[in-house]
Amino acid sequence: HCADGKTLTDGKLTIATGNPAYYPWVMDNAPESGNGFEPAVAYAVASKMGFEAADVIWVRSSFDEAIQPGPKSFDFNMQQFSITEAREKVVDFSVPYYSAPMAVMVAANAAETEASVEALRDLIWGGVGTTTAVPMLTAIIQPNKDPMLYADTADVAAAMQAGQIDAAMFDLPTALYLSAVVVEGSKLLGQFPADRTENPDQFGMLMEEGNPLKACVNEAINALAESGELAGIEAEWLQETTGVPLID
Amino acid sequence: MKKDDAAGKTRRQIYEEKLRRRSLLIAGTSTVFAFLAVVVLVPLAPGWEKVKASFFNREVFVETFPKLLDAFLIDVMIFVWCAPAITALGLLIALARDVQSPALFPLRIFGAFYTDIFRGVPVVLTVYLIGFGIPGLGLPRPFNSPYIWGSLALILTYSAYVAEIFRSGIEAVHKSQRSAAQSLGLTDGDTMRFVILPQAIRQVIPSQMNMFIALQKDVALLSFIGPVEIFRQAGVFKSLMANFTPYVGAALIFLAVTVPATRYADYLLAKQNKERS
Amino acid sequence: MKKDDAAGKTRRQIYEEKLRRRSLLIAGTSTVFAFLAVVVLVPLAPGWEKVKASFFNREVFVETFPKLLDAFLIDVMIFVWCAPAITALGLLIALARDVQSPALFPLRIFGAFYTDIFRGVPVVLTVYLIGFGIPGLGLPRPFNSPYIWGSLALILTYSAYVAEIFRSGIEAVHKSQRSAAQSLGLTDGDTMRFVILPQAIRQVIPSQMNMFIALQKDVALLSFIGPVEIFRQAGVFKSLMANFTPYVGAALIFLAVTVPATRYADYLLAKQNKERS
Amino acid sequence: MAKLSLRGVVKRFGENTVCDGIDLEVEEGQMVCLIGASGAGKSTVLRCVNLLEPIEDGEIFLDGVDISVPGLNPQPVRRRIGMVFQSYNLFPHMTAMENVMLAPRRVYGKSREELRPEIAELFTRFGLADRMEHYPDQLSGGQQQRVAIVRALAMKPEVMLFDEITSALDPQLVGEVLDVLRLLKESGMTMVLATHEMGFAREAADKVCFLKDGRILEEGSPETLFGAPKHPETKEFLARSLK
Amino acid sequence: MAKLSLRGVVKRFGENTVCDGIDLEVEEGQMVCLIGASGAGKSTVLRCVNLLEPIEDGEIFLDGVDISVPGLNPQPVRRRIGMVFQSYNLFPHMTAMENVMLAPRRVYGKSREELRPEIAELFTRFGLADRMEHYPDQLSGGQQQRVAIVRALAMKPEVMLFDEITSALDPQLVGEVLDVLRLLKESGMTMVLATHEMGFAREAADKVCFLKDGRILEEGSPETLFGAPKHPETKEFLARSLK
Ligand SMILES: Nc1ncnc2c1ncn2[C@@H]1O[C@H](COP(=O)(O)OP(=O)(O)OP(=O)(O)O)[C@@H](O)[C@H]1O
Ligand SMILES: Nc1ncnc2c1ncn2[C@@H]1O[C@H](COP(=O)(O)OP(=O)(O)OP(=O)(O)O)[C@@H](O)[C@H]1O
Ligand SMILES: [Mg+2]
Ligand SMILES: [Mg+2]
Repeated sequence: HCADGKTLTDGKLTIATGNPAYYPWVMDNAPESGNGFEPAVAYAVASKMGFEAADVIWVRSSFDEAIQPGPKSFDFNMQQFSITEAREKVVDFSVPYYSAPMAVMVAANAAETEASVEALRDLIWGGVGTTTAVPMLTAIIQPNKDPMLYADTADVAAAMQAGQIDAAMFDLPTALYLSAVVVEGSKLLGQFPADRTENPDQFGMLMEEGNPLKACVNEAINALAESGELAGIEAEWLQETTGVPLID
Repeated sequence: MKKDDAAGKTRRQIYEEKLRRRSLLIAGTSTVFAFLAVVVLVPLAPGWEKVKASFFNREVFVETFPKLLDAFLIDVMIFVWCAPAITALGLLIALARDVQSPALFPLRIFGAFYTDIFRGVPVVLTVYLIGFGIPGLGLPRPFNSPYIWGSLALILTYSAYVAEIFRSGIEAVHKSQRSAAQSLGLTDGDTMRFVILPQAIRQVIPSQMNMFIALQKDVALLSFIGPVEIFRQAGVFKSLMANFTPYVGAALIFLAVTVPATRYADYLLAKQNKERS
Repeated sequence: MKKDDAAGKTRRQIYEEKLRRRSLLIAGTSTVFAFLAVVVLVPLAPGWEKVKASFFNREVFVETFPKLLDAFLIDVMIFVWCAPAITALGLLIALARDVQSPALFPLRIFGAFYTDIFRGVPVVLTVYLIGFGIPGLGLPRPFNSPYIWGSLALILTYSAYVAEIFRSGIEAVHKSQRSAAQSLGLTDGDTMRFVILPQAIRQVIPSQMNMFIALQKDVALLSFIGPVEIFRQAGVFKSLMANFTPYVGAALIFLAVTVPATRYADYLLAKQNKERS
Repeated sequence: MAKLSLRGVVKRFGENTVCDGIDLEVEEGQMVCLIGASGAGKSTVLRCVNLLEPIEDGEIFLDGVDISVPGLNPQPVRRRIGMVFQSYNLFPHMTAMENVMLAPRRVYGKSREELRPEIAELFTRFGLADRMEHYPDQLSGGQQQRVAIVRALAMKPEVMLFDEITSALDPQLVGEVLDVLRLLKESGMTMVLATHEMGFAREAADKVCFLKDGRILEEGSPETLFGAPKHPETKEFLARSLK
Repeated sequence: MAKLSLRGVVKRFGENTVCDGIDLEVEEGQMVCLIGASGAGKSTVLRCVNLLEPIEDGEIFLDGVDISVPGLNPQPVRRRIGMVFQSYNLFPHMTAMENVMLAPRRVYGKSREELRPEIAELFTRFGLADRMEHYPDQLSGGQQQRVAIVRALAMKPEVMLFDEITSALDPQLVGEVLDVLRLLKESGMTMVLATHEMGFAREAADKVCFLKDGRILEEGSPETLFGAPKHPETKEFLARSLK
């Protein structure tokens, strides 16, 4: 097999996810169950690479641990890492396994805002500081007031609940989850078409720079994409993402 | 006049008892009122229900608390091995900065440099640089543990603070004490050890307590480089449940440790002061 | 013997010059050697290239540094309005804890409670609870700003530490000073203000410097509730570029502020001490 | 009516009874000297009179008013009673001049300018003219004690308590200071001294009290007490005292 | 050869020349008294001899060996020279007994048990038998100074420097302490005292030096110096000194 001798532990595939791993990407913070979009993709890729489900080992890692120099404790890391040029200089990414549109979520008090960039400019914006939502925000919306940036989605939600921000930008699945479950009275105003920026936000599996496994992983993902399996997994776990209006 | 033997109490004793009663009464009523004000008024705020649900959520608390306690053991462990190292290193640096002999001048310079750098750089950065940087140089598995290098980062940073406090204590001891010890023929080392340091240390205990309580809380920063201690655990639960109650749980655990620790240190200090006056 | 008028130097001056020269030499060579050791040895480590690329990356540094400087202004702003409030509140709490009159006993209790709670709870939690919790109660827009409530959280926490340091300074002033002031008919307030506090404050300056340097760095915690100050900005760059160099830039900015601040405080203290001895 | 009078004053430190029922009358303008061995309780008596120590039992009257009532505001009383300490207790962060000016400024609300000439004169009288702007640590022991005396005198008190104020002075200055005490007495000041200067006590005091273990064993005019002590302990103490 | 000799000793504090060329010879077993007004520099001379202050110029010889060589290790010298301070300088965190035992234990390596009987005896001789386990703050001024004397004597030094050690003592104890000094002298101890006890200086000293502004203006046997002072300043000082 193409993975022989290239994994951290022979015969095993070590996959890292976040701590915690977020809904709707991973269900119940339990990737071992295979429930959720990312575990489903992971197990599909693993089986394409010739690993039994029992041979997949899950570990946890923070963003910082994922990008630290030196040896890594995983073969690849899946936690909605956007592929960017800058990041690619330090670590390796697989080919994308998901293209995420960006969505705008607004608080109850801004629910009636017109879905146009001009109207959105006047709102107070928030976002998660470690995501590519930040450059998108500054590139597309160019808000009048400096946006507030937070450590994770829970903090953004809390700030919205406290009335400190009017709007926030997330990838669409996360935004759907937050507006439906977490932030009372909030609303999904719309999504940006994926081609709105030059580099559409695409999630890749993160690997140590020069990881020999890369080709093997890419091969597996490409195969899944061609066979339509990937689209099937997406439809199973992220089906609600269709039907959200576009913003222009 | 003389003691009133029937009542068995002097005028002063009667007065002091009255005062004590009155102040207890004031303390009691004012506490009750303040408490009532908070308990009655806060829930009237329009957002109270939401705040309660996201900060003081019973279910979340019950579910997460035992796991937070587990995670706290890691904090305790790290604290237990860092604290003595910090004290020792801090003391050494303080002594280096106090060296009298001009021949050992470089030591003073080194001490000043050390405290400047490690107090100046935020702990988080030291943790990143040492915790990721040094293992990144290519150390093999057991020696690149984030526990080792993260702890080292804490030790380096905190010993700089602790050294500064020791030094202020040393300088607060009056020069005449050094004269007296030296005139007895004690060496500089003995003078420091038996005369200056005991007085200096006694004086800085409250500040050092502050430092160690701060350390206990900064142990949480090690979570940046991997170890899942109580703070990271609370953060994980917060992210997962989009609820801040786990932080309240963590705060309670911290309070349960730090408050008795401070109280005890204060008590020791008061006892010492009383003994000597 | 008498002064050697030809050379114009006494035996002691000659000896001290010799010592100075020798110690400068030792300091110089040891510094050079230590420096060389680091510069030569570290790059020999197998992982050095990677560590260098991710911690000391020239391009990243040049690109991010100016923006970090911008973000630092927010830290400075927050510090500038928090520091006076912390000092004032800390002093008030310290005075409350030192109240002598038994009638004001409740104040002492309150002071003790206050320091216990706010020193015991980690700053981050106070920031979360007050920064999200209070605005969440339903305050309208200008009054629910994370700047206001986040600063309040810092002020509450740090004033507890500062109070504790003031108190240790007050207790270190010998009782006889209070006696002397009281015997002159000064009120308790004047005694505190003119006799005890000036001595206490002088003594605790190094510890307070420690606290304010720590505060300058903990301002970063406000980033948890939104404000994009230098730390969050560095974090954003870190994520974007998958590179830790922005943190090194942030550390340099901190060092550039904190080191001169500490040096200046030390200098003031030394000057004071010299004046009075 | 006596200016100052103590009745059955008891003071304890823990188990240790340091004043064990002190009765003492000081008439207006009188100079009373307390003598006795080290540890007899002389300093403690003075501290109690100045309300620096609450007393366990007994009463202290100033102009017939009980000033030892528990809960009484002590400041107005202390303003009327000056005290100089055995161990100077100067404020180390103030110059000599600031040490002296503090209390008149704060208590009587006088300005620095108003006070300076009269205080400078006091300093000159005590040979400290060129030490006014020095800090206590820059002064020798004798200089420090003289500043402390000036500080107390600047408050113009009605009663002065002196606790072995000449202990750290050289003989030349002892003479000078004792001269000042004589002048003060002539001007009608009421004074209580704890002193070891037997010669001075004998010559200038109106009354001498011999303390032992917290009690006044014997009191009387200096002639009787020094000339014909009744109590055997007084005899022994005086015999063993030099000069 | 003189036990202790000072040649042209100069000591400055900043601009202020406190010792301005002191020449002094102290023979083995002699008792030399330094007298002079407050601020004359008596304490400073003693501190220089004990190497607590580096001197600007001049030399100090102990048994003919120059002990003021810059860079010399001062500890062995200080062990041979005991000193008692004007302001006691007891260690506040140690009991009286611990204060006294510290130096013999550390310097001579003796054990507590070894030392206790002889030190207890010293305490008893100074009337401190029941104060051995007290902390300095719990002792009166006189008690503190006596502990300080015991502390210095416990080191069995060859030369003793006393800096106004009787300042804080009551007359009874002054006599007792001066008796001890006499005994010490009989046992052959070399001593230098800064003192205000003119009576004692006259009676017991072998040589008296009158200091003014950092110079020895006049020195000689007590008979000549007190009886027929040559220098007008000495005359004036003695005239103004009491007793
Ligand atoms: N704060 C205190 N706590 C406990 N004991 C004390 C305190 N102050 C004084 N004493 C004790 O009380 C006794 C009397 O002390 P006091 O200072 O009044 O004596 P004194 O007559 O002034 O002696 P001296 O001439 O040495 O100054 C002493 O035995 C002393 O140890
Ligand atoms: N560390 C110092 N710095 C500056 N000046 C000092 C210092 N120590 C002493 N002096 C000054 O030196 C002079 C001599 O002081 P010294 O203590 O030797 O006098 P003294 O003769 O012992 O006086 P006294 O009888 O009052 O103790 C004084 O004017 C004093 O102000
Ligand atoms: Mg006394
Ligand atoms: Mg002196």
